[in-house]
Amino acid sequence: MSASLEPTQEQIKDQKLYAGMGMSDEEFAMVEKILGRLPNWTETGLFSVMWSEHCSYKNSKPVLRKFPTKGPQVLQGPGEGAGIVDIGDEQAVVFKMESHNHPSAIEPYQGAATGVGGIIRDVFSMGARPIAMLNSLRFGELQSERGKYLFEEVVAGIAGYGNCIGIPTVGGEIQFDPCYEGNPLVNAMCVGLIDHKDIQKGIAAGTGNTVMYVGAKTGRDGIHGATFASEELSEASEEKRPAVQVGDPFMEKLLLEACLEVVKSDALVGIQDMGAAGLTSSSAEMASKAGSGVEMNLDLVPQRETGMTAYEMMLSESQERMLLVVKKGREDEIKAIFDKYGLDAVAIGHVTDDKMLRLVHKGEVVAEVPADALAEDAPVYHKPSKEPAYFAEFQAIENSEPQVADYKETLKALLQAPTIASKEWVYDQYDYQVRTNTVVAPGSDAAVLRVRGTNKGLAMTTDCNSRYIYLDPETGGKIAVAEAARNIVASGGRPLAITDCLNFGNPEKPEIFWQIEKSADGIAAACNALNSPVIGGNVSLYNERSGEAVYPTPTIGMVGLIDDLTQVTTQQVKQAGDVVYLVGETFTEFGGSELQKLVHGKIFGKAPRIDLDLEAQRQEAILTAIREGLLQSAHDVSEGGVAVALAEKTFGSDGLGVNVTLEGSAVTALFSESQSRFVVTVKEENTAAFEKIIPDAKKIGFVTDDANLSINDESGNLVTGSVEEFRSAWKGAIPCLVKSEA
Amino acid sequence: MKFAVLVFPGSNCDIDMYHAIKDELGEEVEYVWHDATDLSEFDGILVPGGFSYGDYLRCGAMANQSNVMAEVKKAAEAGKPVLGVCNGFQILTEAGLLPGALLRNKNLKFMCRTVQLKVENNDTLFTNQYEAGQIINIPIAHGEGNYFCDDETLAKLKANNQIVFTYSGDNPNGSLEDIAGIVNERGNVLGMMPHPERAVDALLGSDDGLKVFKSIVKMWRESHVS
Amino acid sequence: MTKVKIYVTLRESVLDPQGSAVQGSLAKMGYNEVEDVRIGKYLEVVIGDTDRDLDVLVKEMCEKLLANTVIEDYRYEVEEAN
Amino acid sequence: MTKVKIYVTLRESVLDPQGSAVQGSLAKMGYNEVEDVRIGKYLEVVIGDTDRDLDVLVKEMCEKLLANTVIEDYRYEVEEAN
Ligand SMILES: Nc1ncnc2c1ncn2[C@@H]1O[C@H](COP(=O)(O)OP(=O)(O)O)[C@@H](O)[C@H]1O
Ligand SMILES: [Mg+2]
Repeated sequence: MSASLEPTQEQIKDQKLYAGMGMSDEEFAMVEKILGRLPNWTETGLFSVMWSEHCSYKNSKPVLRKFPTKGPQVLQGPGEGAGIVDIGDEQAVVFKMESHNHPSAIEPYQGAATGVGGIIRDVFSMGARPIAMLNSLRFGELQSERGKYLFEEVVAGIAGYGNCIGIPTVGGEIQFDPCYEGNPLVNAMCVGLIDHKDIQKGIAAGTGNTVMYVGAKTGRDGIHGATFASEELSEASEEKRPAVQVGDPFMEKLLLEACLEVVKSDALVGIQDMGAAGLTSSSAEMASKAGSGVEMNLDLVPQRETGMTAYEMMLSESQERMLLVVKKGREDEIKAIFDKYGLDAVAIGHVTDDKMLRLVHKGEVVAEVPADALAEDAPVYHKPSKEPAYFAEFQAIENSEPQVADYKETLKALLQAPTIASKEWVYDQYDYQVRTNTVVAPGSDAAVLRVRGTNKGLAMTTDCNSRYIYLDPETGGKIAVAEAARNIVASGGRPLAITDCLNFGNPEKPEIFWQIEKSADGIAAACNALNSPVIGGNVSLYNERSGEAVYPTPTIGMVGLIDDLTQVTTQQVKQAGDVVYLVGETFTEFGGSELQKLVHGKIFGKAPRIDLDLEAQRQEAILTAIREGLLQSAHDVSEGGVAVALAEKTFGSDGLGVNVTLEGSAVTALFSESQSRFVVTVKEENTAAFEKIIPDAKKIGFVTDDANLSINDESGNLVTGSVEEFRSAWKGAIPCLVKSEA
Repeated sequence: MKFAVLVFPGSNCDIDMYHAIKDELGEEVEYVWHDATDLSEFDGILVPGGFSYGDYLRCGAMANQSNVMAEVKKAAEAGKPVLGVCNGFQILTEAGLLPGALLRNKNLKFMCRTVQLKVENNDTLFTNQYEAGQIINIPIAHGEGNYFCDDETLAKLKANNQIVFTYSGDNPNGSLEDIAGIVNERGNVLGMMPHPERAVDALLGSDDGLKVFKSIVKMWRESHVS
Repeated sequence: MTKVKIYVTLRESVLDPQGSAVQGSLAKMGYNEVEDVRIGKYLEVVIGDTDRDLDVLVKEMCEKLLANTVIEDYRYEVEEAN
Repeated sequence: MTKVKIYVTLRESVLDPQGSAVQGSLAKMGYNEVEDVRIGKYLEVVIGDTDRDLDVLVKEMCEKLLANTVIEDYRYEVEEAN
């Protein structure tokens, strides 16, 4: 639509045209009051995207306030492109996770690819060199053609973008459940490394300084993407979806290298990526953070298509673009750097002192609104919250053991459950080694990267068992953080901090809002107990298809520090004769477990209990044992219980097996998903020292050289088979489901 | 010995190559941007992996149009060692410095894993530190590593012992005759899909690739004792 | 036996990173007269004896597999083969 | 302004894994009458005012960049644009 055909201010109000942009009557009235007049079409667009849930967190802010965000290690908490944590030697790690759920539901390859591209920009906009990618994915159970297509294409899109840009994808997690069939979740996490002195901020400071646009040209793609992300999916939403954005990883690689050169220049004042709400959010936020204003001449914006209106340019979410503020008079230095990479770098405006975002197009002022109003003054809603009926019902159900006829076949079936099965089919497509720092590749608890030039390592993981969270959001929230930390600790790292991606259904439904609140309470409690503040994250609400919400899925991304690379520990058993220990108590806990799902086809009851003090104590003890060089291998016990953990420990260890004897009722001993447990192996000569650190660790058996998995109880054998038999079941499950060779 | 690591827009294993030479081999090395017009100061040319020009159109096609490629051809003619790995191999075939072409993997997927290679010819500038027939572990990471050439070319490759590495056991990408790496007729240009520069440190899983670089240095030393 | 030629192209408002990169390379090679490059797919499909209506068949295959209609358009030409 | 349509196809002797895979998928979807699929590229190149001979120009671009004649053939059609 050309500008002259745009509705008038009166039409926008009288015909409530703002509603089509996702704005409520009250919100429109607020805008009118802020401006002291009616907004025009472009201005209405600016407010509607900036006040969308995706950009303003208007529904989730009260919940996010629950999270601890401070700690001596935190250099930058939530609020910038990504959070930053100190790792000593004047170095820091920068990381963040973000969702791209709705775009991926529409166009899985490009949706996932642009999700990866977006989170990478968040990290390098801080001045950091991205060093690793992780992801957290949710799909239906790979039964339908559409479900398989979404899974295959999302993985291909993540691989396509990450491999091309040359950042290793080193880990992640995937769960499969029918609730994600129509609304898959695609969360991508990027981890970067930075020297303290290079830390950048997204600020538009210094009146008269120049605003520069760099990177790809602006097209009509993704207009109103942020608004689209803030609504439920339905057949109708497919109609009004924005033009799909196509990722250009090659362009972003150039942009990344150029920006990392630019941040070394003292001509740079501020830098921010154009993510959701593109030019609007970057300019308004940079001005608002600096307490300044910005004026831009849209005629100067590099454009891919002809005849774009101010509205279209401001709301476009074309990818691979950044906004810079540069000291006046030094634009050419900056331009020269981008020139080297063949990129556009154009001065499109300047910083003002009047705190306004002012847009000029074809010689006319087409929008003039307070930057703070866009970036800061969105209304905050305290949504009503109500405990759903199912919760009390589930809490009333006593824990009991599912019926199991054949332990061995059950173990095999669990190993074939897609959520537990080997994800090699997935990570085989990711270049997890590029830049040659990957010490522990996908396939162990956490991935580990060395910090080149030091003896330090970084352990990283993503985790979230949404079934527990559905059954009991507060307990489940605690478990999600604790599990992430267990994976870090089992790898030899000390948790530093977390990022999160809060994926939920429609917050306007009180039962959903209750899930959000309760799981945030759980996450906050675990962060406090485990000294891992939240340094950033993302909220993705309205994950519903035709009124059915996904399970509450607040995924956790955690990074830990390994002081000395000799302490890196992996889950696989190492040597015959080593003693196998089980650390932690096992209870009859099957609510939300893989076994319950397998046997009953559904989940119900209570989530496993978790005692955060005990959890913290135990993680500290495991870490101490690792640091003293006592553990040959360590693996946390998660989905599928001890039997699955033991089997996983034998996979990938040439010719080794384990022979153990467990206590208590067989089904519980094998498959319960009680929390705060680890299975570790210790050299015979170190057992005394180990038992001093963890006196209540139970010696359950030995690593053998017969390549068999043998699990017994007092009364006899429960499971015996060759490691290969279990391994092939575990490894073949996903290739078999997608019916494509690995 | 002084190495050049070429950097094209979109190269991303340049840093791996650089550190393999500098940290593990202990030789001199510099990055050289694709616009460079003189490589005469370098004794060896390394064309690294990655996604030059995004792998758009055809892997290596646009990189082959860079200024520096004319210099690479000169270096090859002068008998200097030229090593192309992964995307580097693709670029060298596009440049006509090596015969054949690299098609998409037979399963159409990008693949990242460690594979076993057999050293078919250990009498080259690049492999003299290996045993004949030695099996080594080297990572691959590519989507287009399926080596193809016509029958006539293949016969020549065989007759001249130009097939240097083959996949041992599983052939991951469907390449002709399990070919993983070949040299030119003169023997001073090697192209290979697997990444020796990723296998130079046992901490990251394997150091079997280091000997490729050691071989180059040994030959250079021997021909430069004066 | 019939040969069908199918052209799959990116929709107009969809970014074509490949095309732009190729145009950039051509310009560097001195072909400055090249103003735009768009890259799509060209498929040759040979169809044997069939009871189905050819147009229905080809359209179905395009919509279901050969083109991604979220971002791509397609068209085709039928050519009688030997 | 002239629009040139360029078709780049794999030589007949070169195997086309992508084409085979697509044919396999079509067969699985029930399109058993499809006997062969070959996948190539289709480029639309817009050329502005130029002194050079169009055919020479296009051939040069194809030989140098757009096609790899070791494995690919190309052909093109010139279409006058507005
Ligand atoms: N989407 C993915 N991308 C990369 N690696 C993955 C992905 N999903 C799982 N993995 C890897 O597979 C291994 C097992 O994953 P998971 O079962 O989630 O481990 P855990 O239960 O210890 O968290 C891990 O090394 C993990 O990083
Ligand atoms: Mg684990």
